[in-house]
Amino acid sequence: MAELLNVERLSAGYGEAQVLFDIDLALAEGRSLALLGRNGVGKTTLVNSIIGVTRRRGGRIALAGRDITGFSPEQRAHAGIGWVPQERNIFKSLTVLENLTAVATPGAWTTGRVFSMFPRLAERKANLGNQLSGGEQQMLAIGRALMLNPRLLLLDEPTEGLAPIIVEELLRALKRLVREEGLSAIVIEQHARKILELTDEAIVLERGRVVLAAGSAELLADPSRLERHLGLAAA
Amino acid sequence: MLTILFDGVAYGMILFVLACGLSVTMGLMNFINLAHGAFAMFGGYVTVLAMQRLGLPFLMALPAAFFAAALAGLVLERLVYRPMYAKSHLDQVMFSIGLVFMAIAGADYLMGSSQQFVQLPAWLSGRFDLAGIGVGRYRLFIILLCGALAFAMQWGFTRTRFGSRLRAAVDDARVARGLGIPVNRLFALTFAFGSGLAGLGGALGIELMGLDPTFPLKFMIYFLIVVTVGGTSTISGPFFAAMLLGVADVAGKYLVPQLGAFIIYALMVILLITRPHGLFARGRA
Amino acid sequence: MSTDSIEARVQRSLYGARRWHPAEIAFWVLALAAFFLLPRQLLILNEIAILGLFALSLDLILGYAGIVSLGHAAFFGFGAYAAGLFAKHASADPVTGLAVGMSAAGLLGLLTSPLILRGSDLTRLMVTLGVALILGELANSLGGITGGADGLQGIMMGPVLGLFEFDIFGKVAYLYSLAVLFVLFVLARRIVGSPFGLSLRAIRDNPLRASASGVPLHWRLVAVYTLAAAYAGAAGALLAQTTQFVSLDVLAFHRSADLMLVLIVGGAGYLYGGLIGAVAFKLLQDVIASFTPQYWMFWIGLFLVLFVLGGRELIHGGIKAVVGRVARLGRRAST
Amino acid sequence: MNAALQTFDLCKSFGGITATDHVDFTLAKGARHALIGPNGAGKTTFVNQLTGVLRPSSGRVELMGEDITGLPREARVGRGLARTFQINQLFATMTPVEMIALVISERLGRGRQPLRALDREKELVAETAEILARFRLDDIMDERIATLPYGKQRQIEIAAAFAAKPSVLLLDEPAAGVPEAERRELMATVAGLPEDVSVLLIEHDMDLVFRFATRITVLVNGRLLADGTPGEIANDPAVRAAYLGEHGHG
Amino acid sequence: MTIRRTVLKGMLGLALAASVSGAALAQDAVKIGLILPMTGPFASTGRQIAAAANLYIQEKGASVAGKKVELIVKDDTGTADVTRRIAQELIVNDKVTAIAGFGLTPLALATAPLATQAKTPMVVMAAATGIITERSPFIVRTSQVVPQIGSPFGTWIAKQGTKRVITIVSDYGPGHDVESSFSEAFKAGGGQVENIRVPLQNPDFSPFLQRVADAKPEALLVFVPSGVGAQFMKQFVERGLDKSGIKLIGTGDLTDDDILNGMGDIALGVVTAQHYSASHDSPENKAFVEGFKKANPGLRPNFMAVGGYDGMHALYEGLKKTKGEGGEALVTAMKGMSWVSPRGPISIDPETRDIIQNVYIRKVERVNGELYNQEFETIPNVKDPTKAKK
Repeated sequence: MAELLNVERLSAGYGEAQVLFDIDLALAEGRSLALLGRNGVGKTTLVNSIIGVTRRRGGRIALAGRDITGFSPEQRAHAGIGWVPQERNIFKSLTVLENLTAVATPGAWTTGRVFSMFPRLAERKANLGNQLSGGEQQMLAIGRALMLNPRLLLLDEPTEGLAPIIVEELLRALKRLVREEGLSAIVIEQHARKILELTDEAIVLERGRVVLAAGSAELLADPSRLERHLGLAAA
Repeated sequence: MLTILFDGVAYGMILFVLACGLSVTMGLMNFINLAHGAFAMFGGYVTVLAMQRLGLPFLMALPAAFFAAALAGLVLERLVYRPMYAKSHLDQVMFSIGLVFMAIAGADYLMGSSQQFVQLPAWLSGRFDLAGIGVGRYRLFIILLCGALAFAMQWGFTRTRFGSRLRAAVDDARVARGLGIPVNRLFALTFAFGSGLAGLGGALGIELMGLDPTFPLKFMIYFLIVVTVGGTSTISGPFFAAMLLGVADVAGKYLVPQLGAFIIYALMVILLITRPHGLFARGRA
Repeated sequence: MSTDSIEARVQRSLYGARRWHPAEIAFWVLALAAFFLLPRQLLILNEIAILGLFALSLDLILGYAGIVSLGHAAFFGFGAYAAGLFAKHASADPVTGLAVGMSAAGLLGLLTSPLILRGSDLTRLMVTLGVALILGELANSLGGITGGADGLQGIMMGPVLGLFEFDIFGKVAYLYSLAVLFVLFVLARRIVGSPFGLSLRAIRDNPLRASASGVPLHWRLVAVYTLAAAYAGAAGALLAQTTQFVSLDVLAFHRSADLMLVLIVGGAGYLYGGLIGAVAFKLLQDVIASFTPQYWMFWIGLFLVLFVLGGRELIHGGIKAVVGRVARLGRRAST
Repeated sequence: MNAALQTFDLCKSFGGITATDHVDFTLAKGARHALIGPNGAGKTTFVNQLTGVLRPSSGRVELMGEDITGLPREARVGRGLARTFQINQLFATMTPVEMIALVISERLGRGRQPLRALDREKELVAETAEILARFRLDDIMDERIATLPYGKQRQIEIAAAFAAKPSVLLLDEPAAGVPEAERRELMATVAGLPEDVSVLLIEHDMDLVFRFATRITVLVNGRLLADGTPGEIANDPAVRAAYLGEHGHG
Repeated sequence: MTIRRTVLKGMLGLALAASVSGAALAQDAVKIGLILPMTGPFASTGRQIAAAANLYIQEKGASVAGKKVELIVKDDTGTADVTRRIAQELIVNDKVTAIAGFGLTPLALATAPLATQAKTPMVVMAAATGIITERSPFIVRTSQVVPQIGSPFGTWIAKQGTKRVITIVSDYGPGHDVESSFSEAFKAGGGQVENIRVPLQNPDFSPFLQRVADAKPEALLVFVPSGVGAQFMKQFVERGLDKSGIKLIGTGDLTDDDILNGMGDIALGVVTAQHYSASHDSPENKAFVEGFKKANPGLRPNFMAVGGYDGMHALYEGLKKTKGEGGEALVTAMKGMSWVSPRGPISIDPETRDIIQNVYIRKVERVNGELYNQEFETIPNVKDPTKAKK
């Protein structure tokens, strides 16, 4: 199995604050990874560091064997990383369709395919980004990242703050992407169980470090390990 | 009265072409470029030289002005503007005023301090009456040309992929970068295009506003009014702002000449107090 | 750790801002010494002192409260006209005239302060500019009072404090301006170091936290804007009195723009920036203009561009080194 | 009623999105209360309404039984409601001494006085020294705040709120972004706050919440989901669902 | 100890610097300070005068009454306080014998008290508002006084049988002077006049021109700063007013020789009154124009230049009489002086120290492919009518 992403001893943060400390992470082609941990432990910072919008303080990142440490975010995007940012950050003065076409690069993913995956978006094709509901924005953010025809998809809390029915729909779509399409993905999620069913591997971050790395199935089978790191009380 | 409206519209059109490049660069890079007028002056002088020295016809001199100013914008953006984006607004103001000073003295040195003129072709001079409205040929030409430009820009900004990428970059440059949009290159192109437009505006304006080395300073205030009132990040905002100012200025001076120069300033202050983020800014949560 | 010793240290820290640094004393001694050493340059020194006071005024709002203004000449000019008209029609006494100029400009500042409470930097730049432009147009159209474009004629100033008559060499003018500058500077220094001044810096640094710390933003900004306007008015009054003439260009845009350049060159937020900037800017302009009366603007422009592009660090580094050396000397002298 | 801070039917919506949905909340006098909830649950919006950064769409906020819904921010501080921010909001160019002295000088009503000297104010100096000592900031009190390590800045964030002598203190994720080593010191400070100050802690770190709080409120989608003792909350199935993503929440 | 030495060293350095700049003062030189707008919107005024003054020195030699003449040119930066300071420095530091130049009225007015105080002759070479010479007994003017042109022009226009005129002037001192002097004389001659003022900084004249078009007067008198006039004429023609029977008239500023040739055909036929035209037919003027063009390729002398040239002449001749002495003696020497200038015969009124000169009525015509103000009528020896009345 070829190694798609390789992160070595990555340290990063924003401005003065350092958030990540010596992160090591590897992901093989076609595999998916759940990135777990409580709020404020650095999950988003890790994803943002992979796309390159944080301040790197050390370490290296390679994509498909190619060192992309010195790449600008747009170069990383073109190298094959699709990013679904935490706040979704839909371009508010662009229509749904434009949000997709503005970033598109030629490949298997087209607007048609995105619309067939998220039919709600097709209905709202001509609406502006800021006229969408939270769930539609999330679908659009995912569709937008797919338009780059990425080799690796970064999803930052795709189900956050959404109604359960929408969450179900999104999870179904994600499942299709990683299981059927075989797309590599890193997914940040607070709701661990939901996402472990979709992913191959999982890591747990705590205070900017990796404290647990295991197979997703393994963790699902032994909830106590998860509970220890993510649970409500230590008890 | 309609003639006044017509004159005001023509005047507003020129203001728009002069200022709209500034508005987009301000919205895109949050960069206050007071030297925008220097590009306009450059375009004006290119026109004068092209017509007087090279004997180019007026219509040929206009594109020359556009491309010369655009090229100057492209080169300067690369060489000296880039390091300024990260600096404070005050630094940007100071830097661009410095550029204005250099441009003024440079133009004076190269071209002399007196007013420059161009000879319009015969078919553009004079006027004709249309349903009782006196229509100046040159003003009509300006309205048609600038109107077409504004229309094309609005179309390019809202209907093309370049436009949507540009708007995306204005909306959220960080995410746009992360999604593979080459924000810096877009900006360089936009900057060059905006400078080119300023150059074109400068060329068109020789006839109406005159051209001498103090041009960038004399009209800086007008550009800024258009941009602050119209807001950044759209084409239509500065367009309507320029129209409003053009018509209000011309009509005001016609109707109450005693108040002459007050009108435009008073209008600006009132607009900015009531709408601090610009006339057409989208409401913010 | 005893709280007592911490208390002493806190007191010392807070006193630190108020303590006169040896370099400061050196600065003022030099300013006074210039009177004796440069008898031929008193006129430009007078202009520098006035510009310095004007820049000090801008520093109060820009450097200490973070309000940008591109129309500060409004207050300068208003003070100049107020002092000029007062001298012409009421009394030729300079000190009273100065007070009149300051109060008039301060009042104008108070009245226009609501305009600067909202909006972004750009909006503030434009609104302040608009106010100055409107005032300039007013002064032009009220020719009966202001003398319009010909300027306000026939100002005859009495002797300062009834003793010192203004002379053609600018001796009294410079000493008078320097004295006013010094007194107002000491006052500004006091204000900046006061609880009020601290709250201004708080607003500049972080308005959100300032209000969460109990600072009423609006009132403080109104207060400092009024104060700065009065200072600018004082500078204008000094100009009117020492040149015995007021013309429309006291309200002109270039005066506000130059002022901003002066302050940025000197550095905002430590009171001396405006003074140092005034010295640097005037000398630079005078020297270059005497070499090339036609094209001095080019070189000033080039200076500004290079200054922003990286020269500032060099210059400020140099100044810091000099100040440090003076401080060391001062310390050695006091021990 | 023994309430320090209370909201009645508080609502806030942005455009079509409801961020705070009819919240009735009570912070008892002297409480050690935590407010938790997943990201985007509306915690920060809620706090912003308490402190006056945002105006509620409807509903009422009372501090010590007095309606403060329409008061400006600084007036609430004057009445004893202080807060820290999730993202540091400090005076970057000041030193810790100056920042603390500012808060105290405003509380003592000195901020209006342009001619007094800070170091001559006995009360102000004494209180500043006391705060600096309490928050262990005395060794760095003359450094520029912007140059201090992040953990220290966090500490100043709390110290500055505390210097306002609040009767109610809102701590918005005080430990966010703080490295482990400094986190312990920070939480020790929080634990050591005087008992007459009612504290509302907004936090994600459950260790911290359960160690600190005697009462916990859970906010989900802008609505009050649960309110009770730590034990009750830990065993509440709806809360577990909201946090662990177990199916079958109602 | 160390400090004292450092301070001493510093003081010494400063003192040295101060003395060096003063040491250049040569005892037997006559210095003339020329303060002009060299930058900004009126820069062309400064260029013309400086070029003419230099031409004069070049022609007549750089010494007078056995002393070397030194010209110090300074930029007034367009502000009154700077002008005054520069004048003061020239008087106090450079010990100039006379100050000269002064492009704008307020700048001249600001400096006037200084001339009185220092008893330094002040030759006004451009500024044209009437009151200037009344502000100091040391002021001598070699340019023009606005009413000197406006008033006889008003009379002349009335005499041509014109009944209704509208005036458009820039809203500043000289503009007001033109407006009032012309209107008064024109009304005295039986005409009707309406006055419009436009802001000094005015990019677009269309609203004002539209008012004119609505009112349909027989003639439109215009006074705007030199340079802007061309813009005005273009808009006048563009609006078709030239074809509607409204005659465009003005003071010579409108068809300034400096830029006239660049205006093109629109300027043809415009009638103006002025004291100087580059095409004035006299041997003095031919020599002047030729010399000027040779020294300044591409530049044609205008009325500003002739003011500077004659100002230098007045100073030279005055100095010859006083044997190089300045002060009151020099002013007295210049009073009543008369000579033939490139513009024609002129003299300095001994009473008012203002210039007495011919005023010419001209029309723009094409001569040898270039546009010139061709004089066709002369009103001889005009004094400033305002002062003459007093």
